[in-house]
Amino acid sequence: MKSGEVNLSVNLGGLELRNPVTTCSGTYGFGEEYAPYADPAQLGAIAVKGLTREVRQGNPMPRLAETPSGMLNSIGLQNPGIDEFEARYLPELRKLDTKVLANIAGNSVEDYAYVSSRLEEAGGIAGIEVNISCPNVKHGGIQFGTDPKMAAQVTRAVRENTMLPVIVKLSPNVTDITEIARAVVDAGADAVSLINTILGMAIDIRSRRPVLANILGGLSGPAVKPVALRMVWQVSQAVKVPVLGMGGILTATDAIEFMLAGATAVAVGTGNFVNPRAPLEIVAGIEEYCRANGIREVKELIGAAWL
Amino acid sequence: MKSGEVNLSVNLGGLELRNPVTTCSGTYGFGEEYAPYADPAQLGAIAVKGLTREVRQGNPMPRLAETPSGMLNSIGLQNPGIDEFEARYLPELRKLDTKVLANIAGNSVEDYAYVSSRLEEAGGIAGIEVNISCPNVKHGGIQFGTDPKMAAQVTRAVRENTMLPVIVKLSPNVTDITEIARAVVDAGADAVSLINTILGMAIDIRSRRPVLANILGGLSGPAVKPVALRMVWQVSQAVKVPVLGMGGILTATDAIEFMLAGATAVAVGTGNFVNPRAPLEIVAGIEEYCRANGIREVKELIGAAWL
Amino acid sequence: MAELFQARVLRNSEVCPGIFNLVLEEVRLAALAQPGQFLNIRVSAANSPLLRRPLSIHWVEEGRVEILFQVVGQGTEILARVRTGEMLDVQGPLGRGFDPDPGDRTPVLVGGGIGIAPLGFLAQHLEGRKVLALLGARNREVLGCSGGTRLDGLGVAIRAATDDGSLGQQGLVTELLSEVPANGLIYACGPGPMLRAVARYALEKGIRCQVSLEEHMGCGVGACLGCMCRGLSAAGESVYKRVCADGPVFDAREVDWR
Amino acid sequence: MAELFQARVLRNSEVCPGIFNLVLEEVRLAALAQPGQFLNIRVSAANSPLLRRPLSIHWVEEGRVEILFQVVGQGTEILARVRTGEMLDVQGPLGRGFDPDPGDRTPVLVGGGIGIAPLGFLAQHLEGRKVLALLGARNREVLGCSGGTRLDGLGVAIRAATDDGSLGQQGLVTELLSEVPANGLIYACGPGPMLRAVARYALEKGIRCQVSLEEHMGCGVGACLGCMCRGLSAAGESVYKRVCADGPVFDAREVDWR
Ligand SMILES: Cc1cc2nc3c(=O)[nH]c(=O)nc-3n(C[C@H](O)[C@H](O)[C@H](O)COP(=O)(O)OP(=O)(O)OC[C@H]3O[C@@H](n4cnc5c(N)ncnc54)[C@H](O)[C@@H]3O)c2cc1C
Ligand SMILES: Cc1cc2nc3c(=O)[nH]c(=O)nc-3n(C[C@H](O)[C@H](O)[C@H](O)COP(=O)(O)OP(=O)(O)OC[C@H]3O[C@@H](n4cnc5c(N)ncnc54)[C@H](O)[C@@H]3O)c2cc1C
Ligand SMILES: Cc1cc2nc3c(=O)[nH]c(=O)nc-3n(C[C@H](O)[C@H](O)[C@H](O)COP(=O)(O)O)c2cc1C
Ligand SMILES: Cc1cc2nc3c(=O)[nH]c(=O)nc-3n(C[C@H](O)[C@H](O)[C@H](O)COP(=O)(O)O)c2cc1C
Ligand code: FES
Ligand code: FES
Repeated sequence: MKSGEVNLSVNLGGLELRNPVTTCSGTYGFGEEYAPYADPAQLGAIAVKGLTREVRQGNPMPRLAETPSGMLNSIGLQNPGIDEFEARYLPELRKLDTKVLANIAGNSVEDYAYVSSRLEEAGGIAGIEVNISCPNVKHGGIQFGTDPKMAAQVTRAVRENTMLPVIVKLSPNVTDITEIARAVVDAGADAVSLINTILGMAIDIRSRRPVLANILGGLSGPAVKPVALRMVWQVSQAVKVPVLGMGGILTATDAIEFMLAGATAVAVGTGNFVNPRAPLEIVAGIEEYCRANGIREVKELIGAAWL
Repeated sequence: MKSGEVNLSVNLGGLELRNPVTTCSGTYGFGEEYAPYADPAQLGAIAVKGLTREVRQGNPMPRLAETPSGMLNSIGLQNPGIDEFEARYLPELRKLDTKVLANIAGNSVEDYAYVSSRLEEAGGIAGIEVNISCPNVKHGGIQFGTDPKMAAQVTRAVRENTMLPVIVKLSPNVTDITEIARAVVDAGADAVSLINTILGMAIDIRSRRPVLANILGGLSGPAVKPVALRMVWQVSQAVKVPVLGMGGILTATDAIEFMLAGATAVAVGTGNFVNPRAPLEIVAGIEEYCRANGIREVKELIGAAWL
Repeated sequence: MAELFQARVLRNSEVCPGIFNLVLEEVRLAALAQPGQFLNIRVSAANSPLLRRPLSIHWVEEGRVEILFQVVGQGTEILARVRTGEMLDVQGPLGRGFDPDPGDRTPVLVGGGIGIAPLGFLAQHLEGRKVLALLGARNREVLGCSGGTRLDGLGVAIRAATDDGSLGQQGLVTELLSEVPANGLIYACGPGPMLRAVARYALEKGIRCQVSLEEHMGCGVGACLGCMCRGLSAAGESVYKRVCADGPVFDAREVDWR
Repeated sequence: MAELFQARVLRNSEVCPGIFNLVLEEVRLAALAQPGQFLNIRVSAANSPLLRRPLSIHWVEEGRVEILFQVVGQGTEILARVRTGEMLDVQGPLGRGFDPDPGDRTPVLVGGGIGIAPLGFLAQHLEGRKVLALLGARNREVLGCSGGTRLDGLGVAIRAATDDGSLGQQGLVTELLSEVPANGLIYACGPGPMLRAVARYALEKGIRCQVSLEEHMGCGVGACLGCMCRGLSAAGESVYKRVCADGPVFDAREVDWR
């Protein structure tokens, strides 16, 4: 490393990332949509849209509503299913010079196990993010994420079916997120990611009906940042595994706040919609911050605000 | 009622309000601070700053941080205590031609009981809002609001010590807010109010320390509106008592959304800071909406989005 | 391929009450743009309003890209206050546009209200051909400033329908559909009910038809799956398609109109 | 009594890099305003930035109210773009200002940087009296455009200290405090450390002193208890006081400087 250079690499539960900036599942498609704006090869990793065993059509429209400094979505895990993912998307993903996190969900513990083993076999995936926190589906999803026992069960099933790093994605819609975090870590998670969206809704006063066809949706964007930051702060001090922090990150300042709160890496979600170059600008901004503050290793930022 | 006139009155758990617009405790001082901008006599009710048995100095400074479309506060229930409240503030409040809701908190069930009976005796208070959800104090506060048994215990204690309408204020920092709502209703609450602030934090990347001296604070303002609306929607359908809805209300449109979601009345909090005339404009806006839509009784709006 | 631009505002003028013509100087964007594509514009550097606003490309000339927009809410209100010389954060050009080569068919533009706007850019590509336009709007003024005047300037033959009869016949633009020749190719943009009626008519008569759909958008690039419309798969099944990336322009036969 | 105004912007000009002079036309506000009071300005109709920005009244003349502000963040950046003719949502005048009657004492204004701004309005009230001002700033230019020039125009005797020595002596304004006469009455506004040093000096020498404090604000009217400073109760105990409503101006003896 040359003098003045900053070492941006971090280790996220066995996953060596060239820098701590990744993207959020469901906001980054299958890695190609934002490639014209920011080369995925310059990011630590990318996470692709949530995958299930079967093809899913997702929820009826409308699925989006803008809110103050945020948005609600009720996509409902629309995805091509593991078969088509492997056949059509994975070959393209393999060509990208970056680590790919597959985000998985299911209706049952068996679904999670099945998709994990398929991904393990397929190759080309750097890690599995286990979504036990999707607020937009009837079965599984958020239920797995609010009950520590079920969360542990799902984690164990994935753990047993893959050698890949397992990152469990936690729901913010709980009284005590550290309880769930501890449960999934005890069950073998290599890292945890948080937060998924916060359950919310919007109403159209003209039609006098909920805006979203699904009634409830998940809140994301800068509006949720203070809540996400608090949960990263709590969880990173409660468990020994690294935390992938997300929720409202739009700028390098946001990302640095998450690292200082205890995140080992961060993910940009809704921020991509607002500024498609946000992930790259964040990498550059973190580097600049480190340089300006005489920090040689970005790792030093992790949890630096704890005391 | 003249033709074309709208009946704005609502009944909030025995409390007859001339219109459904009130103010949030802790954002409206003791009723005088905003009087130059909006005559309290034109509001359904006002809620005053949270009261405790003893004088409280509150938390150290800084106590505030602005966030995207919201703010964090960690005031920590600074208040003059029930004695000085009665001696100094209550006489002034009695002069206002509006219903006054006293908001109470305590370290123990006995504290709640004591303050309730004092307020009952003192007279001049229209109803008691029981804060079991303050995220900014070490003892009591949020603990009472996250455990259904403790929430019920506090409610019962207040219920037994006053004939006044009892409104229990719920915390959004729970997995299932309807569970707590049911518990306090079973314990005798005449109404519930929600939401209190969502636990959050902010970090200063220059000092690399949390912005708030208390580290964690409560998020309020438009950012939280989708979450508040969702909880009002859920709670109002889960319990039989009326709901006082709050969280991010700034305009008549916001307020109407809350009523359509199931709120019988609404409260303006952080919105006062942004627009001190917001409560009055909301009263006018609701009336106009009713008139434009041929609605003669504002009550018809309550829960109109349920189906 | 879409890019992000900091585009200089050359002019932003209210062409009739509530409708603005925004002219951007951005040579590269002008070179990339295809008729029917749209821009995703960040209206404010603040966190609220958060999302970009999708707006169709209305006109491209000499390195300048123009849009026509109607003020309907917070985002377009902010956009209306943008002034000459300011830089605007513009993403685009996005989406699949019209197929601007009608072959030997007669191009027929069908536009309703502000939906006329993107037909201007399309007509630029069709210059030299005999083009018919069936246009509908509230009144003469709105029809003109939504793009009608520009179509007229290009020599497009215009048949109009207005709500108040101030131009053409009184009524809906769909009442003019019988004027579409059998070998016509309809390019339609406008409110949902209009598009549905146009598409149904075309499908019934066996006339080729491309429609530009609208949906609220999250990303505008196909990543979020928030802007779906009901389309038909090759096998004729109803499937979701992304308005932003698979459209906004679809062949009427690709859409499930049920 | 404070009110809400939709005040017309007469002018908003950058008087030196990063410092703006905003002139509002609002006769009633001008009539109500007292030196040391502040305005709470809503910088955007959007939801973000959400809170109003507290800014001191710098000058009042012929129904016009002026402020001087430094661009330091998102809110002041937006305010810097406000243009002549726009209406601004202004709440005020707020807070307890300076006691502008020094009796038989010699008024001494002590200002640091943009903290000089409110001293202008105070000096207007002191016109006709012999006033001394001890002013500190980064350099000559900032000192002048933060209000120094205006004080000079009122005939105030100015002693300056600048970081770079471009005006007066090089160093801190607090190094000039020995110039305060024993019968002086200090009116101080500026950064926290400066105020503390001034207050300590005054308390030590038994010189009367009023200080204008700053704190982040929620409501600006005394309702939220977010802007507390450490004050002293009548009994000498340390108690929280509201900067917005009990201040922003306090007698140095009312503040707990420990
Ligand atoms: C592909 C495409 C092309 C368009 N081209 C034009 C055009 O050329 N001229 C024009 O005037 N309008 C056009 N629109 C509509 C335009 O995007 C909306 O009017 C605009 O987004 C409204 O924003 P607002 O903040 O003023 O309204 P608000 O109602 O306050 O917006 C709230 C949210 O809803 C979204 N929204 C509201 N209405 C629409 C809508 N009709 N379509 C999509 N999103 C909407 C906004 O983007 C925002 O996220 C187009 C829409 C699409 C999808
Ligand atoms: C009574 C009073 C009078 C003031 N008078 C002046 C004046 O005449 N000229 C001038 O240039 N500045 C003055 N200030 C400071 C001014 O309020 C802040 O510079 C301004 O609020 C910064 O806003 P921002 O959005 O640009 O900065 P940001 O840092 O982005 O603001 C973030 C948040 O912090 C608050 N904040 C940041 N800095 C301060 C500060 N120093 N004081 C209070 N709140 C702050 C903002 O209001 C906002 O809520 C005064 C402050 C107070 C309390
Ligand atoms: C449109 C959309 C779709 C999403 N889909 C998924 C998903 O498939 N799987 C998942 O784990 N999280 C999903 N999320 C949640 C995000 O990955 C992320 O946790 C959340 O949006 C908070 O981050 P942000 O505020 O940066 O967007 C989705 C979010 C959005 C906005
Ligand atoms: C500065 C501040 C102080 C508050 N103090 C109290 C309090 O004393 N008691 C209470 O029950 N809620 C208190 N709250 C919560 C509000 O009453 C309200 O529930 C919350 O702010 C959500 O509404 P809003 O978004 O409209 O502000 C306080 C909120 C703020 C912002
Ligand atoms: S707007 Fe995101 S997929 Fe179309
Ligand atoms: S800012 Fe609210 S009490 Fe001072």
